[in-house]
Amino acid sequence: MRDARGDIKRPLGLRLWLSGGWLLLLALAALLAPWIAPQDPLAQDLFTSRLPPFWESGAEPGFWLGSDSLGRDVLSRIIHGARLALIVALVAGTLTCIIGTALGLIAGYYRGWPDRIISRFVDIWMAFPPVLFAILLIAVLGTGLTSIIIAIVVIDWTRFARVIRAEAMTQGAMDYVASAQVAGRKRMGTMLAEILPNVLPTVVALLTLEMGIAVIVEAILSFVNLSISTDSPTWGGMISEGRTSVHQAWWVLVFPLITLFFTVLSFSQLGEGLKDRFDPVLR
Amino acid sequence: MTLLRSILMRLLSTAITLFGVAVIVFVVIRVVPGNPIAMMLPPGATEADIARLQAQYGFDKSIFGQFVIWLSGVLQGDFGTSISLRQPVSSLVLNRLPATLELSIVALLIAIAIGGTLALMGTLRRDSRAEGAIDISAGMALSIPDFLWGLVLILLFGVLWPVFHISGRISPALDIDFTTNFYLFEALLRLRLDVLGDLIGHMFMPALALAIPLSAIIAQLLKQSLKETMHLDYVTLSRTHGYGETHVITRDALPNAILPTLTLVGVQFTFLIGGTVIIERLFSYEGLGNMAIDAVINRDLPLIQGIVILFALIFTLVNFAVDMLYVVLNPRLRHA
Amino acid sequence: MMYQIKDLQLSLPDMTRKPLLGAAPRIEILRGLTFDVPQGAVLGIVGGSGSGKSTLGRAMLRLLEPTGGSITFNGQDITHLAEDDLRPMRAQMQMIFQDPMSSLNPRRRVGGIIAGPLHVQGHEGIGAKVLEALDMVGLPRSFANRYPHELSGGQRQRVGIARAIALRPEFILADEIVSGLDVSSQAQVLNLLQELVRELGLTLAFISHDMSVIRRLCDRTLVLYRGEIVEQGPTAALFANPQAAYTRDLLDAIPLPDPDQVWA
Amino acid sequence: MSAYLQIRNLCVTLKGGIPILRRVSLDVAAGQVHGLVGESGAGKSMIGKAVLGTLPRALQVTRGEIWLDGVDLLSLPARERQRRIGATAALIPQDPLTALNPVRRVGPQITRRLVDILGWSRSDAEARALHLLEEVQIPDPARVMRSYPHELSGGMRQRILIAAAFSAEPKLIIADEPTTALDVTVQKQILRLIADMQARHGTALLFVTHDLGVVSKVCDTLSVLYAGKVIEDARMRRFFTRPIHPYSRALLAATPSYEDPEGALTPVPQSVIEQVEREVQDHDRRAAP
Repeated sequence: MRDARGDIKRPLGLRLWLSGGWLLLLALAALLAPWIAPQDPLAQDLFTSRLPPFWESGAEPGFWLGSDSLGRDVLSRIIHGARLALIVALVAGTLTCIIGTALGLIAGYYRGWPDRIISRFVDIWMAFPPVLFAILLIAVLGTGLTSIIIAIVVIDWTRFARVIRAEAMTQGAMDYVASAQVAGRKRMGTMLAEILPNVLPTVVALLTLEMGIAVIVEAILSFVNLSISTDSPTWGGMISEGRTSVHQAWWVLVFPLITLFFTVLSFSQLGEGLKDRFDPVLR
Repeated sequence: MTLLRSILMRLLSTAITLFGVAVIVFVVIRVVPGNPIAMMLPPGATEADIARLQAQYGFDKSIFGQFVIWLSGVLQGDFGTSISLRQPVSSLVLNRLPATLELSIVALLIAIAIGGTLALMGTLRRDSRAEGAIDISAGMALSIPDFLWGLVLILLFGVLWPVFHISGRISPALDIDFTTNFYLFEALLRLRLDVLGDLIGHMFMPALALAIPLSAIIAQLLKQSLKETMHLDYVTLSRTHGYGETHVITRDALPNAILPTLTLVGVQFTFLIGGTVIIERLFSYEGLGNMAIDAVINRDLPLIQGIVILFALIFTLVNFAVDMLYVVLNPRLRHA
Repeated sequence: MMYQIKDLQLSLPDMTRKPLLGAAPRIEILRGLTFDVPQGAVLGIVGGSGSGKSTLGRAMLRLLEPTGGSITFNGQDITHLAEDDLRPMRAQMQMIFQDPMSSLNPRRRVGGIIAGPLHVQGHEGIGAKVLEALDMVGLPRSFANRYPHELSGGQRQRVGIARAIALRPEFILADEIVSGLDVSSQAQVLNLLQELVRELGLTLAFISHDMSVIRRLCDRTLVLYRGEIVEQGPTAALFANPQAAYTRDLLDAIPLPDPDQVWA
Repeated sequence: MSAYLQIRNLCVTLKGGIPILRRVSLDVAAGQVHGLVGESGAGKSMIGKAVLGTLPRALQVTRGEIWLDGVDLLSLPARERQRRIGATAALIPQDPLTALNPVRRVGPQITRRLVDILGWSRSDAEARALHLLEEVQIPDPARVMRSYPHELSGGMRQRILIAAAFSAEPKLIIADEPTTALDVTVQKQILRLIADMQARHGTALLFVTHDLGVVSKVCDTLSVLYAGKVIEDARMRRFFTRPIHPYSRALLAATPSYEDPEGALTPVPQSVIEQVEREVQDHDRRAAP
């Protein structure tokens, strides 16, 4: 597997630059949102409703990407929406990663009863449709940022646990683990010092993938009106509105969709790129 | 003997999993704030009315007591009564199930067709630019979830080039009375090509949206597995016998390379079925998933429970079927 | 005596035949082995695939727990010792593995790999000891900064040896360490091992399927066949006058690089 | 034309121009066994792969001729070349565990090429397979034909592969390290079987191995390779008694032999390696236009 991947010549640098660049841009937009957004994202004005983007006739200056049916500026809402998207991505992604990786490592390396318990929970979790599970949890926890983050962590830890468990099992069968035992290393030490570095590239790739997924989950929850309160702009909420008026004002759907699309793509490509770039074994 | 034993073990494990799902969903939804009974009564209902209904739905008992009642009902095939729709959960759910099943299976077939073709093409042209292109596009396709693909498809085929229906399952104007809810299957059997065309026109986009990530996964895994198999000695031997490249890939490498792909595709197929929840919502397709979201919004506890359990049952059945298929295709296990 | 092994038995559960309820049937890998390893000896353990030679090696280092019999190391019974109690003794018993690709952590540099056991056993002046170990196995000191995949097969196996001797153990087990190597690297590794045994006064158990290599290196030999010792004794005597039929088969089957060998 | 296989100036390079085989020439006559010896990476397996048209995709033949039974394979179009190879040559592979398709029964794996490629009738092919399985001393061949590979031992599978290799009476058989994966006692049986079958059928045999002991048991002639260049061509007995090239002498000195335990085991000395490296460079310089 490694050899085959090593043979494929990929434009590693380009991939990292493009995905990293987009995410950096987004991060800057999120940080500086109040200063760079051309309009107030919440300001409604029926006189400016459904303005098309700047290159079409009937566009108005200041509404570069047009406006929605309530006259709110699409570009400003996208910029403000980046705040929520990135917070969810970073916090939920990291927490999910830490919990899932820890459980996966323990199950895969210690085996025995810890493995049986963790694997049973993974089985049960895998029997839930994740989107339905998320909606259900939000219904229980109530809408809001914390609820979204909790829901993502509760649902998606299995993604890490499953993959890392399998990798830890493979690594655990290697002789360098037996060698650490011969040297007298404790089991916990072997897990952290020998196994963890070997699964780390996978963890990194999964982590950035999970960040993209977190953004999507937030969008899906906004789409079914279960994210956070309606007065903060979210990409999912914009898409939901855009979906209903797609024939009258396509731009309300298209621009947040493109943003979401590139963000999710960048997160996953960033992870793959980092994995290939910084794995000494692959080079 | 071993086969029978492993089947029994699997059934036992499935039962434990389903029980776990039931417990979790039962506990979780009973923590939902808000009184579902209060929502279904007209304003001005008396305390006594509420209490009467509470008793009728068993909400006056402890969670454990409710669970015992519910479970004994389930074991007799009774999943309770929907609060919002006031019909038995089992008939509601079974009416919607065919729509979701048809959508999932069509999506699976599309995914296998696209993914399999790409994998074979990539293997035939391995170590070339064409393979690189397949790798990169598959890598991107699978990192974008079905929800986004659905929106992209709506823009492409619903707005830019409106050839497909963007919502619903069937055009209401069509003159046909179905005896089952398997519309696609029935239209096919009754050779109603007009109806079939209309159904496919509705189903195409949601099914493709669900299929794209899975097809990318199939393309990647199967190609990987094929390439590894192509290095094995028996494939080399077959080449030296004078067989052409296409024959070697499809006849010699493929039957063996499918096995590792199969297990992973099983899990991925359950993810696809899970994806129908939001995709059905997006395309206003009248399946289980769409009903599930309404049930959550309406706090319809018995209905949520029934749907979640049904999904869990489908998932475990899919995994079971995949395992059986694996045994059938692998002579090493068949005779063990 | 460095090792005294009495009636050593080891069986593993056969999970493929596990009944629905109850324990899986066990496969007997080692069926009652009795032998000693004297201080300073070089013991060859030879046998075909499935003879249990690797399992024996791992039991001697207590990577596996025997199901019967006893293992005494330096006068202490280690048969069922817990890992915590074994830990201090590990400094005295080290192992070199068959496949250096699997036994050297791919994400550590050579220096870190050799330093690992020294850290664990709480040594001081680790940097100097690592360089010394590299010197002893004839690798340039600059190799400390390389990753295992940047080395050749013979060089990787030397790193494995360096890691084992860095602790200055009394006993080393070498499990098929030259079977993956070309003859020229094999000759280098064998010569190196011979030198180290002499210089450090090591006791060595050398597992191999290759009678020619055993003959070259070992002063005592033990022949395993399906988990049992069929013959043991001084190497010269065993080769000159093999007693067991299996030993004779093994010797007869070796293709010597000699066109006049009668290979009937 | 006396030799079944004649290789002339065969050059194989990695895409990008790194040479893997450097103008290799050799002959294998009917009824003869020719050994290809060298350390890993010397390119000995690549010669066999080049002849059989199974080189990895990253490698390509850049020049040279491969005459198999009077036809220059490299002058044929690809499809016809592969058919020609299928009809006149056969391979005994290294690893019996991966050389039989695990999802198919053994019988069809032996017979299907006879039917598909050579146009035999099914019953003829089956009779032939049964006969050959008896010839390689497999007990109850009819039952073995119906088994799956995983039901058979490694030695048994290697016997089946030998039978399959001889099934179409090939002119040339290439054996690529056929006993490396086997125990030494099984190796002896298999080597003898290959030698017997080869002698009985009068096939030319190209035998790839890293083991000089094995060479001395089965080969009539041999080529020693280093970095894709033939360092020495010799008749077998002469090679072991009077090796000419210093590298050949060094290889022999590094091979352990239990008959002479006290004799020093000498790794290939640095001076010899430098000498061969120089020769390879000179060779490349002369070959360059």
